[in-house]
Amino acid sequence: MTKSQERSFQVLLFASLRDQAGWTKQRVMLPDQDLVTAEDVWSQLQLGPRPASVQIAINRELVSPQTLVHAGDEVAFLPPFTGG
Amino acid sequence: MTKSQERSFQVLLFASLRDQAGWTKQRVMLPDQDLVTAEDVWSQLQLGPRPASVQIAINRELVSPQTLVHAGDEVAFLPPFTGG
Amino acid sequence: MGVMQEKITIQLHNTIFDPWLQLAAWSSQTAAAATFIGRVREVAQDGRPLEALELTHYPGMCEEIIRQDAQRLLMDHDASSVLVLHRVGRMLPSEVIVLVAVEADLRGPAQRCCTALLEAIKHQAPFWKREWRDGQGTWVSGNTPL
Amino acid sequence: MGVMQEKITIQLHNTIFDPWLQLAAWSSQTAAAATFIGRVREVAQDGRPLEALELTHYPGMCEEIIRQDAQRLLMDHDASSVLVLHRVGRMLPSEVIVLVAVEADLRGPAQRCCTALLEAIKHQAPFWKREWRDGQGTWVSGNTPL
Repeated sequence: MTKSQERSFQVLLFASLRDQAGWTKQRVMLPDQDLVTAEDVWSQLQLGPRPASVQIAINRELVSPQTLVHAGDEVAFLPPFTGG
Repeated sequence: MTKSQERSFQVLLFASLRDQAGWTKQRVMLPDQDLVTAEDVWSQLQLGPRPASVQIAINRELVSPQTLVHAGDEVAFLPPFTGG
Repeated sequence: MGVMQEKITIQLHNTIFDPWLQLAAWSSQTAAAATFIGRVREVAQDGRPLEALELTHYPGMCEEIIRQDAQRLLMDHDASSVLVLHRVGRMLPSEVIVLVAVEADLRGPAQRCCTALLEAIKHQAPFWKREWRDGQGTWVSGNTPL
Repeated sequence: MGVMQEKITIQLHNTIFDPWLQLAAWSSQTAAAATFIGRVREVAQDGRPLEALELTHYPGMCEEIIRQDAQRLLMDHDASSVLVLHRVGRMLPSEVIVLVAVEADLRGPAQRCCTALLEAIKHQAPFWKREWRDGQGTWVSGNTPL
């Protein structure tokens, strides 16, 4: 594992958020000292305030916005589901 | 139509009632003057008191025991249903 | 497709039928379809192995009661079409006794109408089951619990 | 028959499938089976004709969420087996999007588990629909009413 992979995590967007942001997947560096929450990650994406309906998953499990993000995590922002 | 058909009706039994009575279908004469109810028909079959669970149909529609029977009717006694 | 689907189809079969072939032939392009299929159990109501199940019905009245129930429930639930296939006569364990299918524009109406129609058939249609074992027939006294 | 049926089968398909053939291959001799089949509507949510429906999902998470829901609901309702087939990708009107089937020893558990699992898939599984018309895609904002 390279140094950058050790200190980075993946961000995924889906559906309308992809259109809004113009991308699907992004690798983001963790800051050296600070703790980073899922909500912090959203803020850095500069997509405006997070709609209450947008849920967050870390490593494919739904989490609260205050959950800490660790190196190697997969952080996903999920618009309301419309399957079935 | 013969005279006997004019003044008679049909009685049908189903399921356990057939076993109990030993027959399936019977043609019964209406008395000349008296009014006859579905309950009267049951009494004449001599199968004991009618269990509350045995329903009565005249001409294939459920009726109350007090419903009058007319010449040409089809009177059926129906144990509890167990289909489906 | 091509042929207009009848709103209500009710058939009593005295021989075995394949439920999935019947459904494939009946189904339309409607958005929601709920179906229920009931089969003969391997055991009798007393828990002992069952050899065969015999189903007696009141011809004419039986189909008419189911048709009335289907008509009423289709309207009550705003569903668009109903299929009911019911076996009569002698059946072996695992054979299909009853098939109920309902199509509707929405899932709730399809599911609720299907459930309600199955209960109506069980409680209002003049069918009687007899369980057979060792050449002995026993009339079934009530429906299985819901 | 012959082959032991898996308790829980979940498959995402990116091409069209025949729901009745899938059910025929999956179904066992269990006494009760409830199924639901949902198809793409002819019209979009705004009532205008729909050209195509596109379904995006979160691979891995989607299957896992459905599996967890199926496992929990199977236990809650005392059902014996579950089949979920769900389309992803581009679909045309009348194509099957979702198939949910549940087998149980009794009709109530089969029906209730099937209904509950469909709702769980609609509300908890990461799928997103986009409606296409005149080369324009519009993300669907919510589920159809129950």
